[in-house]
Amino acid sequence: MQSAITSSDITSFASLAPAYPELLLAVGTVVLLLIALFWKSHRSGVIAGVAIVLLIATFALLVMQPGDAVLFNGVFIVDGFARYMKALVLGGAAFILLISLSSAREHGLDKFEYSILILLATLGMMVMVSANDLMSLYVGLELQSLALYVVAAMKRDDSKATEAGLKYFVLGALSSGMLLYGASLVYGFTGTTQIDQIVNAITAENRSIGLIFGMVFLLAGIAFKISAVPFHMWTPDVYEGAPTPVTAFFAAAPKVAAMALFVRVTMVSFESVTRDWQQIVIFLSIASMGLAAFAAIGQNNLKRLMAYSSIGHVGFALVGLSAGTITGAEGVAVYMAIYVAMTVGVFACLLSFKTADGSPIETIGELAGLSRKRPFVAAIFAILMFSLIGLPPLAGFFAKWQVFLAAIEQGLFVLAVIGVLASAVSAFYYLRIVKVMYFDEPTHEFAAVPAELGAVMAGVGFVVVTYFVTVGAPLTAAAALAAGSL
Amino acid sequence: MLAATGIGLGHYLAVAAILFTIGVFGIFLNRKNIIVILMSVELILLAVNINLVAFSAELGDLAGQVFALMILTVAAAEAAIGLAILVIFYRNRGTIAVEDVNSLKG
Amino acid sequence: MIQAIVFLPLAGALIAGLLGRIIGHRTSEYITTGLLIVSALLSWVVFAGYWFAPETAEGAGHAEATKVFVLEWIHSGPLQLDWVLRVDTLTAVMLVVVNTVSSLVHIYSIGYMAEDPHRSRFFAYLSLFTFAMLMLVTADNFLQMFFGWEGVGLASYLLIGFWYKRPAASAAAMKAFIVNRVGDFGFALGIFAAWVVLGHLDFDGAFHAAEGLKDNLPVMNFLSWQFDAMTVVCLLLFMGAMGKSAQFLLHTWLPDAMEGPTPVSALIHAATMVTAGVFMVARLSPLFDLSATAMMVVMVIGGITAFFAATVGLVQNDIKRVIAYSTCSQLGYMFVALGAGAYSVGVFHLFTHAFFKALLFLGAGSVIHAMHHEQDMRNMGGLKDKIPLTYWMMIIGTLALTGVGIPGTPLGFAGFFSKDGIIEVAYAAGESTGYIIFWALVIAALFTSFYSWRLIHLTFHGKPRDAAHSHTAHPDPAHAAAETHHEPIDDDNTDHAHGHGHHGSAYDNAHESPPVMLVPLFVLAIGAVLAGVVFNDMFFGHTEHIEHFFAGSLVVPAELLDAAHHVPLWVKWSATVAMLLGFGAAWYMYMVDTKAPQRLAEQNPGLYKFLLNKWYFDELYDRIFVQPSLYVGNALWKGFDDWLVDKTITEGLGARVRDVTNRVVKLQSGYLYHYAFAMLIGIAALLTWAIAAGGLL
Amino acid sequence: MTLPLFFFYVFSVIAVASALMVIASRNPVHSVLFLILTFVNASGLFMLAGAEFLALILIVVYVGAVAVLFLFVTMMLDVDFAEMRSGLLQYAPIGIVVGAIILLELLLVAGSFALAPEVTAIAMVPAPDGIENTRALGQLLYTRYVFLFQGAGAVLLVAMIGAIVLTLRHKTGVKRQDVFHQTGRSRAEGVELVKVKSGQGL
Amino acid sequence: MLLSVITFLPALGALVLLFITGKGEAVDNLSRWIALGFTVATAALSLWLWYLFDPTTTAFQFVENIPFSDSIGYRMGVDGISVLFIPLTAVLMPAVVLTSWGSITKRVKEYLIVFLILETFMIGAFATLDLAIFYVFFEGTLIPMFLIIGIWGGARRIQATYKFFFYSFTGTVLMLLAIMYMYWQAGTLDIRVLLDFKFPPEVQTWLWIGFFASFAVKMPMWPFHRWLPEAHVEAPTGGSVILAAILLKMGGYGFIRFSISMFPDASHQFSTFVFVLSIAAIIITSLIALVQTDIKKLIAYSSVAHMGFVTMGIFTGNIYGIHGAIFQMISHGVVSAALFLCVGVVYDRMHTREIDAYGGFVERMPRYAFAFMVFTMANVGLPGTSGFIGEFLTMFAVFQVNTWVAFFAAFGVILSAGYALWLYRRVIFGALTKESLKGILDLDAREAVVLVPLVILTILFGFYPAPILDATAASVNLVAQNFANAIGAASEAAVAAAGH
Repeated sequence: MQSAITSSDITSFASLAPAYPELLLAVGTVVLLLIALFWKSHRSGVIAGVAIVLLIATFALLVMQPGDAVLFNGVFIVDGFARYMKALVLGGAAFILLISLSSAREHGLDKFEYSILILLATLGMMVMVSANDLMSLYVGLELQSLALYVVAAMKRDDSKATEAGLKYFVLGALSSGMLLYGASLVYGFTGTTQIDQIVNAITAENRSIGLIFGMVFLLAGIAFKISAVPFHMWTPDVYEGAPTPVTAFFAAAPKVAAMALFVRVTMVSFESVTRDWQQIVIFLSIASMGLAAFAAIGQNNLKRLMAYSSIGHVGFALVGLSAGTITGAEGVAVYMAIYVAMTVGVFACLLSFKTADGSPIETIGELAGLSRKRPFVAAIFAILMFSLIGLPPLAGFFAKWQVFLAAIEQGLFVLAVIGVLASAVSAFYYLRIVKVMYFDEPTHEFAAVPAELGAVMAGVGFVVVTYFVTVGAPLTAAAALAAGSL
Repeated sequence: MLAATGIGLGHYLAVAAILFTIGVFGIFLNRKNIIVILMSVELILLAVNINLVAFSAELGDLAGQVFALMILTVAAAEAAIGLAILVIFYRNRGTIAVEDVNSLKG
Repeated sequence: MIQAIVFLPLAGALIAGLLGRIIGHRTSEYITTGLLIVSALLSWVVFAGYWFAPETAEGAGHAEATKVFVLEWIHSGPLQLDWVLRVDTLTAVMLVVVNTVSSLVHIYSIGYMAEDPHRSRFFAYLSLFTFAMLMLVTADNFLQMFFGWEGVGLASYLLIGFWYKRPAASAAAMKAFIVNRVGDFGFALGIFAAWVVLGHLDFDGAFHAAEGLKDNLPVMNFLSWQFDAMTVVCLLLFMGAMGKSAQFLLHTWLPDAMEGPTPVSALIHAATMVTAGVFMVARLSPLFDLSATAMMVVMVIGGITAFFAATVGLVQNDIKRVIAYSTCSQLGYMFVALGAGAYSVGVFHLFTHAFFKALLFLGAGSVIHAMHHEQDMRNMGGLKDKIPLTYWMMIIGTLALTGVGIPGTPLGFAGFFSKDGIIEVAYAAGESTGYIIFWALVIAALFTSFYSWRLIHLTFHGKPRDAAHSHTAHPDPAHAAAETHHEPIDDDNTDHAHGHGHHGSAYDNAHESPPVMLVPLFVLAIGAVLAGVVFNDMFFGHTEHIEHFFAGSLVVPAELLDAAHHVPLWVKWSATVAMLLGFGAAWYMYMVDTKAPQRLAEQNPGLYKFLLNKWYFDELYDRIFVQPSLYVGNALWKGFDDWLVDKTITEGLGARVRDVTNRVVKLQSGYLYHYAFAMLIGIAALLTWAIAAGGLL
Repeated sequence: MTLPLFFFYVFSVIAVASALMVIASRNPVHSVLFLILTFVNASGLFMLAGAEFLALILIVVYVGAVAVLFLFVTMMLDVDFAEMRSGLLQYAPIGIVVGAIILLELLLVAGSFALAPEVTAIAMVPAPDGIENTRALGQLLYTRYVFLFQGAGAVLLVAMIGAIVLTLRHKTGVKRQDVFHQTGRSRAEGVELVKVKSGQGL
Repeated sequence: MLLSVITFLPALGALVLLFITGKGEAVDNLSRWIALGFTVATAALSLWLWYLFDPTTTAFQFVENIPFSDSIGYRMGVDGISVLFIPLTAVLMPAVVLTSWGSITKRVKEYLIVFLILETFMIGAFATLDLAIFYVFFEGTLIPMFLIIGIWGGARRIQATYKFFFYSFTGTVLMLLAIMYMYWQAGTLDIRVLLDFKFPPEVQTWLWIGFFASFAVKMPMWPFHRWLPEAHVEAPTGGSVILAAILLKMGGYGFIRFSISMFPDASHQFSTFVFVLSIAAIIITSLIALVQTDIKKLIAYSSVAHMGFVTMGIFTGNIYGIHGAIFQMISHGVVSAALFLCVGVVYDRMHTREIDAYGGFVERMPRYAFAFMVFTMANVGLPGTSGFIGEFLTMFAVFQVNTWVAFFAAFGVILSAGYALWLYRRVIFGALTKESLKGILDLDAREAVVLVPLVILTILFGFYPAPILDATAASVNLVAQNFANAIGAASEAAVAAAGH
């Protein structure tokens, strides 16, 4: 008995075309897993290399993908926005894998499972980004999260790493619960779980407490993933405790995916109650920018500092979203792209920071005089810090430009003023790093920088510095296209 | 339709709400044992499932039940991961008291 | 020609200043002096043109002044100012005065500064000063005049501070500049006001506009009050004149300026720069004429200055300071004339005064030169025989200054004509103010005569006192200060001073100055004797003659001059009588009963100290302006800038940020249940907010 | 009161009560047992709502696998519970206030829940008549929701890899049997020939 | 193309320097020569630009226009307001490079790179015709300056550079928001369009405040000036020169280009407020300068006072005021740069900035004393030096608007004489008694090459300001005209409203 509801719209392999990238990644991952299992003398580095190739292949497939489509009976969507965000996710994941190659051993990540889990997490993110249904949203989210819980705790003999994994897991589970509770309420109100259908059931008049509660819970669950205040508490601890390459991954890819989800849910599903979620996003944004700016000042651990930095940047990205307009979504898209690039660069630097005897540098104070000993790395890191502050002509400025532009268009002046003031405060801690590297006298020697890290740094540095003349215009155009497809 | 059985949607939602709250309470009032926290999470998920099943019945729509099925599956996987992490944490620290999980802070 | 007159000194200054060390001191001296002599001769040629101008029909009217365009200057919208050299009679008179005295001073300095290691610099400054002064007198607009005005201020600053090693010299230089700036403050505001009222900053335009306002004097809002516009303009401008001409309240810099080399005092602080104020008022006479109030103020200030400076001059011991106060006093006379409206008379006194006062200063310089840079008159005496030529020149100068002459006849020294003219004008100006000032001037004339002869007596007559006084206690409280009045002459001046530590040698070694110093004295003496007789008719003669001579370059009030010529006889004699009384008193006190001055001082200690300390103006200004400024500056710096803005606000903000940081960081306790709790509070808050703000409750 | 309603109350009261005991028990083993009780009662609630398959799955998967896993781990870690400090509830007042607010708000939702007006008519996947719940779900899962099904599979794969990578340890020093190695052993590996010079010893 | 070449030539120089490797004296000297070459070339081009500039038109010249997106475009062009700042910047840069021979011994190459980048930003800010790009260049200067003070500065450099950064940054970000709002109002950030775009008065008020926050800190206006003394004091000579000569001028340029041109109503409304702050700057900072013991601090405070004249002049809104403000900025650019260079000369020899440690330089350094005298007099505003004309015109302008302001401003002129001469007296005059000074040498050839042109410029512009005044006249006229029209229209509207 085949009815319309119980039939699939997948009739041939060709009809799967929009999902080829995911398919490639999934199949590739499983094949890689099997190879790794049965190839006795494997080296984890080779597996990681193959994984990078796989990610790049997926990226290529993604870019070559034909037009938009809704697949699998509406649970899966491919549109410009999804492609844009997936490209970011894949790029971020590939680069992070690349920069973690050289230091995998010391972080206890020299196991093939690491690469496999990263691939699976990436797959989960792609599912999230392409989710057009609360169920696929959830499955993708959990696929990503579970993999990340594991990699966070992967350095299993390290008590900090395991504690980080534990905290991330417990709080993540709680947030999943919230998200699901919200999803259930939304489902109950609208009778559907399909993201682009939900909007049809909601009008500004018929909105009820149940719906709004559902929305708030749903958004809170996603806010946890992008680590927006007050759902950010796990971030500093996990960033500090997890092995540095894992932290790098956390800071880059999952944020993009979750942010994509956040944008899609708010902009698509709850379009008719924009006023309601705007309030929430503004709150999250202000709280994130403010708290991160202040909290980061007190940090000495570089990874912890970057955790607060990433919280702050999420706050800034949300400034764009709070406009609730296409311009805002465009701003978020641009912001996330630049954020990912900067994060990759920052972590490439962090991973290269080692004393001459090879022990990793974790605190800011240990960077004293880096500019004397390793001028190249110091210069790149300083450029990135200035970019994170948002100083022109570096890329970070244009990211902020886009989101604040959107906020100003909607007359969100108070938010904008708070935002720029928060960025002034946040300059404090970024500058401290520059100060330590450039103004303080060196106290010890630094290890040389591995070639691939140097290449990544140089690339990121180049893009960040010349953003406006090189990638600025194309990226903005792509982001506009992506936001327009929502 | 739930109403046919004389049980209102509200009944289910109320039970789910209470279970959810208990689960949440379990997370932050518990200072003794992380396993209890994991159980609290299970309670929360159960509350969600009750919600979904109730809506599914009310709407006459199977999607809710599919959703609940997904949740059950994923929750099982999640429990496995959670317990694995807990085990390695215990191996490192020799304790699973919630209060001892605080070497990372600031 | 006029370009040559004005720019030759500049060329000299540049050559001596920039190339001085290459071409050598001697060459610099000759070049600058030579150029100035050329310039002086040319200015006499120009002057002669006006002197012997043929009687023409429009002789009494507004003759066109000669204007020479030099360079574009400030062009901004309607404001179009250029460098233009303007020559008319008034300018010509000033050209003569400036260039003559300046060239003589140059010559004199060749001798006077012979031992100084920085001579070329000195001559460069002198020429620079001359240039600035010439720019001032040839100005065709307010701003160019202001340029010259400040330019002479700069040169004066440089020259006063020429002996830069002496703290007193550089302090005096600074003081001169700053006090003059106070005057310039008014001058500048006056220029602005003139633009607002008249709409022109070039003289012709301004005068023309002023003429149009004659019948309907405008009112302007200045500092929130409504004033008569012309009064505001004139008083502000006059403030500049007060500063430059060392009038009462802004006079304090002039005596201190005597720290400079003596030729400088002769050139700047007697003959030329200080008279710039007089020149300015005369130049702007068409404007001043429109404001009775302003004229009144000019006259009153002039009268007070004349009297005040004369009183202070009575008791000064430094030979140059006496002459300086005398200058101050004489400038007061000039302003009285201007204030009364008799501009030509004021200019006349300016003209004569330049000769005899320069003569006196150069003579004093000669004395100082002879005495090896001793300036305290109490340490002199009996120099008549040592330096007879100088003595006689000084006598001529004194006779001219005190105004010796026979009223009613064309017999008299230069000062006689001009000064008596002023006194008569003051009387003729009438009304109570005029009479009071008349009497003030007469008394000042008495004092003038007294201190002038006192100077002569103390310096040249009697016995040498240098040895006698070197070890006895002195009643003068300013004795210690007087000790510093040695003009250093070369690098190791401290050694030099020690060399003269025993004053006994100063008199014995006194010698007559070289010819290069004496010749200028002779030339000036001729001027001091003849300037009055020859030029009386053009400045203070018949109205038609004056009008013809000045040809519209200043206002000639016919009625006033007529009245001045017809004052009662006792008025005409009053000055002469006062002069004689002063001479007599001086003779008695310093030649007959030499203990009398000391006795008098002891009997009236308060008055004596009051006068000796120059009415305590320096102390007063120090208390009122200098100290409070420094105090307020310090308070604003330490209190406002450093403490409030920096420590409290800026760094306080930083501290608050750190406080907040500490609290925020504490939130991150590391405990899972806190984290969960935070999430819970967050969700509760969001839920409540969402339904409350969404209007769903 | 209808019979279903009666059972609803029975199940729900027991479920709530045992849920409370889950978090309130001092002994985690008791907590697990209460959790099982909660699940069983919830299963009853599912049954009342007509979700038979889910109800049974809940028993089979949750009670049979997950809860037992909890129990197993609890016992394995063998924490000395007597030494466990009792929680210091310094934040309890605020916690209770916040919790109460949330509960009240959620109950408010439960009490006043309204469906969007027109949704009842257009259910996404209406429950088909005449087909038992299990079959209907199965048909859905393998056709319409095949993507989710595959996704869930991936999640389980991750869980498997994760659990292994985290907890599996190859202890060094433990002798294991390696058949291939043992049978492939050559003589050269087993015997070492030493040439001993006479009179010198080894 | 010329503008772009001038703007980016220094950056190219920085790029070239990046590829120089190695260490040691030879490399340092090579870097210096390369940097000198690039800055001199830039200076020459900028002078050529000045020469080619047509002063008779108010239109923007040398325009380049490459739109990037709908919001931002690469637009360059100069008019009378901006054209002079480019040669000013470019001409001072070789001087800065030349000072690096004497005063910079560590990390020479980096020093030059940072300065070259800074030059690009500064020139770019003056040359751009797009508000967003202006912001980019304007705020971009923070990075190099932060490093310059922080790396090559004095003992308290870190606090100084932090203060510099945070004051500027906080002010500037508020301007950013205003810029964004303007974009949404006008639909473009093309300055040419914005200049003709009439913002509603109530909008103007807020936009004005946004821009004011940025420029007031940059100028700096009292009481936002506190960063300046510290930054000046701690910065190396080159940093102080650029800070005083160019960076401060960006504030003034901004006020003219944006505040009064685009928001005339608000500017008029706030003019009294600005006057009060300007007077406070003139009087208060002059008084503070009187009591300074640190030579650089004194000059720094005097800069604040001089900038007071600039703001005062600008907000009169009339021709003379704006003309005077521009002139004052150019003149102060030359004079303050020269003063800091002079300080640098003795600092390189003595390594102290305490005034008390000096005295009697005229004895051994007559050439230096002469140069210092010229600049001191220009600082005092003596007629015949460039310092006079700006002060005169601004006071002249403000007298017509408000006599009280002119009165107090003129008062500041007295004070400026006080502190400047007091400084000169203590540093240059007096007997050379200190042992440490006995062996001090007069200006060497390199220092003379730096200072002589500045002496010439200072005096030349004092006597013949036409090159500056003529070049700016047409544009200034236009600005003043538009300002007057806007005020007129506003008051007419008010009258009309009152009539109803």
